[in-house]
Amino acid sequence: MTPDEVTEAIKSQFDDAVKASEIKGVEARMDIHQEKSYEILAALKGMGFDYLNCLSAVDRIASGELEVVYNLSSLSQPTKILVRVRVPREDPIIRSVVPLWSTADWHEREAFDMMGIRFDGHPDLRRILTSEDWVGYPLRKDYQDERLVPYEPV
Amino acid sequence: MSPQEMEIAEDTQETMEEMYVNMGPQHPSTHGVLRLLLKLDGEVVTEVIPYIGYLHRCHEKIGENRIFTQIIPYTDRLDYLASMYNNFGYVLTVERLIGIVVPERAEYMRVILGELQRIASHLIWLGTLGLDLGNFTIFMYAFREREKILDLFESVSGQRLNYAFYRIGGMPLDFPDSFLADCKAFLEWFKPRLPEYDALMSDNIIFQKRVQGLGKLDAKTAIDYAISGPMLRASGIKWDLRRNDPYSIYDRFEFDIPVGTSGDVWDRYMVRRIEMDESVKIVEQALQGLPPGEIIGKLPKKLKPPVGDIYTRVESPRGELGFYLVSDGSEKPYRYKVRSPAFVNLSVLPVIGRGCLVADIVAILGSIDIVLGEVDR
Amino acid sequence: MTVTQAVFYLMATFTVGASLLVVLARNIVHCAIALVFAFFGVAALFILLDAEFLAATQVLLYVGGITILLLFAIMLTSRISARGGKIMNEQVGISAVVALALFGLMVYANLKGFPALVPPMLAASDNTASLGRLLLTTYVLPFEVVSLLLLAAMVGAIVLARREQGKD
Amino acid sequence: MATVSSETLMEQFYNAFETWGLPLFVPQLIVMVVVATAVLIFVAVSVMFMVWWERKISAHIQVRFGPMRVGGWHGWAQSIADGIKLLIKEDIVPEGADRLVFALAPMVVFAAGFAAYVIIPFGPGLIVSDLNIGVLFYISISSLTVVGIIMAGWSSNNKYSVLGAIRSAAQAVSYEVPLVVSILGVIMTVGSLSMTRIVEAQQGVWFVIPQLLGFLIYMIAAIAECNRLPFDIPEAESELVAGFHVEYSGMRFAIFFLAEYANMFTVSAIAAALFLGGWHGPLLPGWLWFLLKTYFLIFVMMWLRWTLARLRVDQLMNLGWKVLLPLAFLNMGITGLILVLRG
Repeated sequence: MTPDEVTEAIKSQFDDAVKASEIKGVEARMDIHQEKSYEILAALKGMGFDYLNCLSAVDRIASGELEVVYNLSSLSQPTKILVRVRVPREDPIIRSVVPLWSTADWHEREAFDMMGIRFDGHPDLRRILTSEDWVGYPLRKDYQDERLVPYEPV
Repeated sequence: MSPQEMEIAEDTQETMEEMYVNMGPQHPSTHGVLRLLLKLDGEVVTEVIPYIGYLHRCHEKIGENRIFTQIIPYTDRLDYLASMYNNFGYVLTVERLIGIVVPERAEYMRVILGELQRIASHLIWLGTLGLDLGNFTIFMYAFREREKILDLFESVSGQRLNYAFYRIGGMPLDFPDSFLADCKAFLEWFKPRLPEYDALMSDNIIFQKRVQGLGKLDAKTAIDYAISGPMLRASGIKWDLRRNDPYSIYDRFEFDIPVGTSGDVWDRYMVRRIEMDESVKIVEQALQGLPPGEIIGKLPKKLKPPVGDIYTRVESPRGELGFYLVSDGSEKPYRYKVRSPAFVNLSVLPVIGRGCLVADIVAILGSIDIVLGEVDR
Repeated sequence: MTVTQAVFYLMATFTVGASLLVVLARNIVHCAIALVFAFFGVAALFILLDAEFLAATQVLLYVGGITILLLFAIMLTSRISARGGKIMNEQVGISAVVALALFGLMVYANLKGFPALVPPMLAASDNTASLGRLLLTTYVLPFEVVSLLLLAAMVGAIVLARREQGKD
Repeated sequence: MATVSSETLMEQFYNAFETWGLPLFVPQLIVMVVVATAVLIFVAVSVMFMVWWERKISAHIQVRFGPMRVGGWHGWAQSIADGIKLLIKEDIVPEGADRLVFALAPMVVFAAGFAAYVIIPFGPGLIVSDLNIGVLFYISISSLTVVGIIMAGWSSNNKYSVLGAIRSAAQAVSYEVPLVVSILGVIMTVGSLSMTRIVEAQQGVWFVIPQLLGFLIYMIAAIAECNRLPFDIPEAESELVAGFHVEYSGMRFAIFFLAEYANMFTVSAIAAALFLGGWHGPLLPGWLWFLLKTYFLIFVMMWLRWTLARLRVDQLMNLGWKVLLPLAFLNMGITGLILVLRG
């Protein structure tokens, strides 16, 4: 499937859930709504994108949102997919994709650990890189740690 | 048993038939500071729970506070056994984000150094796998060869482990005059060494019996867990980013992609073992075709990528090394995320490690080939 | 006093002491280890009686085999080894009577029942050979019966252990 | 080591004490202490040599040099330096350890290893005590080592050491059986358990030729008894860190180390006596031949260690029970059959 076909297929199936789409080379990029994210990702998996390369979280502090980015690809076709989902910063809950791709397990734990995004339906959502009693989400742009000494130029 | 331990035993209903053993974070076979909580039934491992993060050093947060060129030395510390390849992946990502054309000669240099690094990395893996299985001698042999590669790297970059040698847009220094001859001499010397490893490891019946049929990972599970690199190929999937999603100039070289059948430790061993042969081939071809010319492309005074994001992946010695960069148009990345192959490959350990013996956990872990610097970032 | 006598009293004290420890120690692993020393002391006494073969067999079987299996079993059930168990229970009176009676019986038997055993054995140059000959001629039937019994016990143990595994 | 070789000297020695009016056990005790000291010194020196030798062999197998500096010539004094270092190190007893058993364990292991030297026939008459149950004595005394190992593993209050001890016990029990049965062929041929008699019986043909199978089984089982690669599962450092002696340091660790190498010497010496003709050999003096054969076998053990990988526990058990033991019984049966047919 070419990127155009993928975009068309998703758009026709979940018309109002796709906020924006773009084609960049072999990569189809989509911004989608949080409510339908799981269904759209499941549909993409059904199209043969069974390889979840990466799951990243980005802090869009300007708009008060957190962004979850899924990089999908397939081992049988050159097309790649990039899906962005935004969740509100105050209550960042999104459906977990672990049932679709097991590899999302650790990626989602990392996103939870670093950005505080809660993944609904994750089998074992614990902190992964920081210690269990860590306070705060270090990769958020407004993260402050009172132990950090502010830098003063000499 | 101490009183506290008694209490824990009471709490967890622990008996000697089913006990918890902490392997690591200080343990000779966890290749760093990995901690595995093993639930044992006698000698049989019924559950493996990895605990990572002992080497976490906020790599991504640091990246957000550095300009694009300053990140290069930090990438060295990711997979410190394949620093050249981390540089490679990172500069490739930035170049694609900005749209910089890299001169021909620099591309060849990158491939030569990258493939030598792959050999060096696989040598370390070979040696440590040998150590895990009790074969000390292969460790010394592998390190002997690796030293020679490090000598080559030192002559090029002045460093032996953390090179920070690739630059956005090309390479900072040309090869020294003696490099080509040295590198050819090394390859000639290295090629007869590979059968020596076979004699010590592949042909050894004890080694074969130890690893065959161990830690099997079928292709479906491998894709489900997004396993990459030699581990994926051992599971029978012919997938190599150098061939299937070519970057740099890898489409110009002839090389085979070794593939396993059952995805056990033996297959992973054989895939990496043959990959060393293939890397030698690539280096030879690249040395042959090395063109003269510029080594660094035209760069703007200040590196300010356009607003946007990009995910780029390269085939590092451990698998798919991906960088996800988000730019807000400033000199620093807005978000800098590393998709490390070892992190993803390690996540399958609870699946393939279940039901084997303690000694096998060590072998399986060795065959995953993790580097904690990359897992914990 | 000759060296032999000195060694005898030394080893006898050692054996009795170790045996007492077996009975009186609170920690069961200590009991098992004391048992090793008790068996060892008995082996030394055998040597003093010129029964070298018996001594070596004693060490081989009791120390090298039985106590090791005992320790093995104790370590596999860590809950026993960690806890100091009771060394006395309400049946202490009865067992004391039984033990004393047994002791008396043994003393009587030694003095009266088997007079042939009282004079020391001749310092035969190789009592191993005579032992072997006796086992395979005069006492061949009891020997074989005991072997068969042990074999049956072993098979039984295997069957029991297997069935339990099948249930899981 | 000199009780039999110079009997007249001994008699004079005893007579001298008698004339001084001292009871007999005084000179007997003196002789015992002297002999024990001599054996102890021999063990210590031999172990130090073996440690240095092993380091050199492993180094040369691994294309390096090994110790080169201490003492000058090829680092010959390295083991002495290491020994001194171990002696002056801090003695650490882990918290929660069973102190008495913890302290007793290395002694048991060492005593067992040391006692086995009693029956090693270094040369004609050069034997501490020519027991007529010599071989049996060795077999029974060597099983004591396991008790020490279990004590060490249990008392350390560490799960890794307990695992190591359990593995060790299982391994020792499993490999002692083929070890014993493999020797039976020799014993049946000679008709005696005495080490001297066995060596004397090899005047013409060494037993390694008629008893080749027995020799191979013995060597494999002996390596397993010594806990050396490829059978070093009780102390597998990449799995159990170091097995039963993980919590030991300093002097106590040194004793375990000493016992391990002393055991290696013992099993090789027994093999040399039982299968390789003991002190028999042309030109050179007997004791030299004996030592040469012993050290050759030790060399083979080192060679194997630095070339092979480690077996897994279940493979080890399978090898012991399903391969070595039936073969050892086969060897015994064939030997018995031949002896009967020959009359």
